[in-house]
Amino acid sequence: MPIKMFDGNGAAVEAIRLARPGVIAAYPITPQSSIAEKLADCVANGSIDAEYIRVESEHSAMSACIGAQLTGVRVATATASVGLALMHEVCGVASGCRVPIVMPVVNRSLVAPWSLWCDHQDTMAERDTGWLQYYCGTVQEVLDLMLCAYRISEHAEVMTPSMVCLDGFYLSHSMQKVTTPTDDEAWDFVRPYARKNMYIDPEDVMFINDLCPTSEYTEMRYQQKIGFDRAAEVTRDVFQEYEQRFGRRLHTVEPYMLEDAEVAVVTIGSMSGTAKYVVNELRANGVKAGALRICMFRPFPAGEIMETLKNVKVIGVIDRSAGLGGAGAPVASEVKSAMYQTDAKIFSLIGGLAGRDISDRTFRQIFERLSAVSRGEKTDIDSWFDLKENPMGLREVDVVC
Amino acid sequence: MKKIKFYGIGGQGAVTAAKIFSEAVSLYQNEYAITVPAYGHERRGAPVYAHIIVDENPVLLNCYVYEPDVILVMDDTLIDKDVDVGEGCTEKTVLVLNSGSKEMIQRYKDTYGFKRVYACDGTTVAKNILNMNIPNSAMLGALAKTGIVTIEAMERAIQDGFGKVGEKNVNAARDAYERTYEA
Amino acid sequence: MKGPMKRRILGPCATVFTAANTGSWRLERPDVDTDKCVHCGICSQYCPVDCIRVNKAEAKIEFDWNYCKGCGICANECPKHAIRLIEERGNN
Amino acid sequence: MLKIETEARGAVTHGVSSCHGCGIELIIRNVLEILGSDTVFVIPPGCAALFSGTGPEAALKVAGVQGNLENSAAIATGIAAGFRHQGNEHTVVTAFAGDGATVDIGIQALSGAMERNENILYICYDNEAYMNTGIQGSSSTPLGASSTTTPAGKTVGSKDLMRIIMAHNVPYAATASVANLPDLRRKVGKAKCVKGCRVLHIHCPCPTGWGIPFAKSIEVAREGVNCGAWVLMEYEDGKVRLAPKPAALGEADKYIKAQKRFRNITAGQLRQVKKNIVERYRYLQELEKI
Repeated sequence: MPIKMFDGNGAAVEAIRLARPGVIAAYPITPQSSIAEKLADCVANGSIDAEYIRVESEHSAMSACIGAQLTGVRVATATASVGLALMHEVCGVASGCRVPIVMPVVNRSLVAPWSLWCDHQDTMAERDTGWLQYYCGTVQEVLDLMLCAYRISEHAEVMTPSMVCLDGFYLSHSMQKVTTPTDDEAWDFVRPYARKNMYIDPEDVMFINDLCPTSEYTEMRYQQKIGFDRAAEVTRDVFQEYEQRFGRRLHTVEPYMLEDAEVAVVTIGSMSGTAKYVVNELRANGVKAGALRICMFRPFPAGEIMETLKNVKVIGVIDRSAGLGGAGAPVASEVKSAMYQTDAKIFSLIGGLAGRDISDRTFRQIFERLSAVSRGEKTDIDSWFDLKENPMGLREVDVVC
Repeated sequence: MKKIKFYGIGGQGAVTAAKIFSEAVSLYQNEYAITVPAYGHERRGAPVYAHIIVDENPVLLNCYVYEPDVILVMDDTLIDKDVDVGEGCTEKTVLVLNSGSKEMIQRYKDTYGFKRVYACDGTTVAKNILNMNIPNSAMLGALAKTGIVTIEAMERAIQDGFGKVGEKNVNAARDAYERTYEA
Repeated sequence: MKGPMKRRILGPCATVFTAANTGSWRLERPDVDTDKCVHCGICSQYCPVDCIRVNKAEAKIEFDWNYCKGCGICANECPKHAIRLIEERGNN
Repeated sequence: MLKIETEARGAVTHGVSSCHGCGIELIIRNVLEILGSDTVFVIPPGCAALFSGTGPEAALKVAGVQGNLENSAAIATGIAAGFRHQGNEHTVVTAFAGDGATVDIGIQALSGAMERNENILYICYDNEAYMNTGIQGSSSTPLGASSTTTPAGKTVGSKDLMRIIMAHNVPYAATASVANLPDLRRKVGKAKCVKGCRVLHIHCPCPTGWGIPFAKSIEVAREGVNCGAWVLMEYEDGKVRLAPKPAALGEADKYIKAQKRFRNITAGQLRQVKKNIVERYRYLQELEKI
């Protein structure tokens, strides 16, 4: 299998190229722009045989993709941050109409304040829009998860779109070595697109997405819930097949040194490698530390998380989004609810917002605090980490009274 | 594991250089690398950074470089631009500096305490060979002088990365490599 | 040979072409004065529900009372003032 | 796929729950009769959404999708692209949207589609307010007209959609009126045969929203055309043509006074309305000469 250099955006484009979309509608936004650009390049140079629609907004990008895929072709788009927020309304149309679009989302914080850098608030804000969500740990995984997402989303009993989330800059612009399948191998795995549910065809008429009466809406949503239930099983099957074909193991959740761990962190996205690095370090020093990475966030793998974390007494769940007003940030709330029958101490730890680096040093500090709880020296630990002193006083100005 | 940081000014190709360097070690030296560029608004003329971590094994760390083993400075005027290129550096940190000025090189040593400095006037090399003021390929050649990557691996990655103008840039890298000296 | 097969469609879509009985909305109904009517067809052309037919053979105007809402556009548009609205009483 | 439970003469069911005397029914029937079955409809929420169907029940015999209020042009764009990729350039992909979904919230998507010259037919039926949701004012609502969000009468005039369209240099655009169906049908037929982005702007009174008797909706529309409040025109290959031309512009008083929505119009506003009508007509006449 060829080894190539890609940054995360390049890997997403490579996966899209391998899946042979017929229509591409994309709007550039930092840090996704190079996806929109490279897709345009691919169409211009003939490596993708598709109609490229230079849409005027993300809202139109998703709208055009829905229209196009309903005619029976695979589509491609990508977005980030406020672009995803602008798409929000139509994301619900894609999922509700069971249009299995696969979309890379380059994670970037939402405004305000304005920021160009990575956090997960953009996709976390979409967690209940009826899309499957996978969070990549490496550039290799961007390619792998994108390819798998086509199979999972388009499965006849799933028929639910996917967001493949990659951290802005940490993955989108990080050049890494990637093993890729050949075009034929990938095509044999992804398979041609086939319309399996609703479609727009002048010769076989139906009218899609008309007003749904109250007497049917609940059932339509329940259908989606069943799609999610199946997606959890189908994801495992597809990951297994992927491993058999290409030799790379993918995870819905990835436990790391958890068997005998006394303290553990739960991570999501690109920070996860750094967590493992620090776990290795701590293990070398005799600390029983572990880590769990969540890759599949929707459907949420509550059972597996419960199973892998059941022996850990102190757990810090790290969210790269603030979860304002919530009982813990999004990932932490989910983990807590998955673990409600255990007596583990679970802390919601918030940081890494807007590209603030989550370094090895940060993880060392987090593990120290978790260990302190484990030793009984502390009962609670700060929920926001790497916070500046005096955050309320960032702007102190003289005013005329 | 080696941690490297590139400093440059928007338009000099520092981020591209980081990606090419990653490719050189990953594809042509059988190692692994991650690069994390720190972007701001895309502007020519503003300082830019890139963080690179290289290892024989797949790199787990995915964060910035705080204690660099090697730093590459694409433009010696950065010292006057409120950029602390000495941040996190120790006596062991190797500096690769694009400068043709002995005074400037001395200022870098005095200001930040670098003990090992590789210098090369990459800008002049770029002007002579590429006929333009983009010193990134030349400075990648200079970086090879430190031994962190072979010049052969770097040349192959430059050839891939620069496409049609690959050969010219390879020449710039080779020329700069040969001119680079330990100051 | 494949026979007819049931297939489940997930999500919202309309697949049965049908009609509401909008005739039940009628409070008034058009009544044609056959002496004045010249069978020009303008009433039919401007009927929003498309429920008027000009039967030239029998020289009469036919309404589909299942759908006529009694809006009165036919009466208003008739160049010969051959249609008037009369009070609706029961069916037909 | 489509199961015919109740037959209809055309592609539109006879029993649709649009209001008494609503002109949209006429427009949609005539449009589909000209376009034929090789047509796909994109309908946003609004009065026209009654033709999307409800639950399992469809009101049209053509394939379609109900979009959101602002993305009709974008969905149509995607459908056309999907067809084109599969070698189908013959199906007429038609967006059928109201004034709110066009000149207000949908103008961005429409502008994008016009700029890219997407191969779609965009039809705006203009009843000059958000009628379906209870007569809220839109940017098509005329000066002096009351709506539930301009209860005292609108203090500014309406957007000139045709001039916005013309600024995009589309290959074909036209206005039409529900009061002149032969002309409307001719323009739909012309638009059908043009490749690229075609836009039809069709005037259509709302008896409820305008405060006119159901029976008079065609008559009032005709008055609008006669006085120049609604100008019938075509824009083709960069040329403007007023067609069909009224013999002479009538006075707007009759048109305005027939409608209860103008009950709060001031004398000054009425003068302004009449002045605007005359000036816009003269302007269009000048354009026609270019």
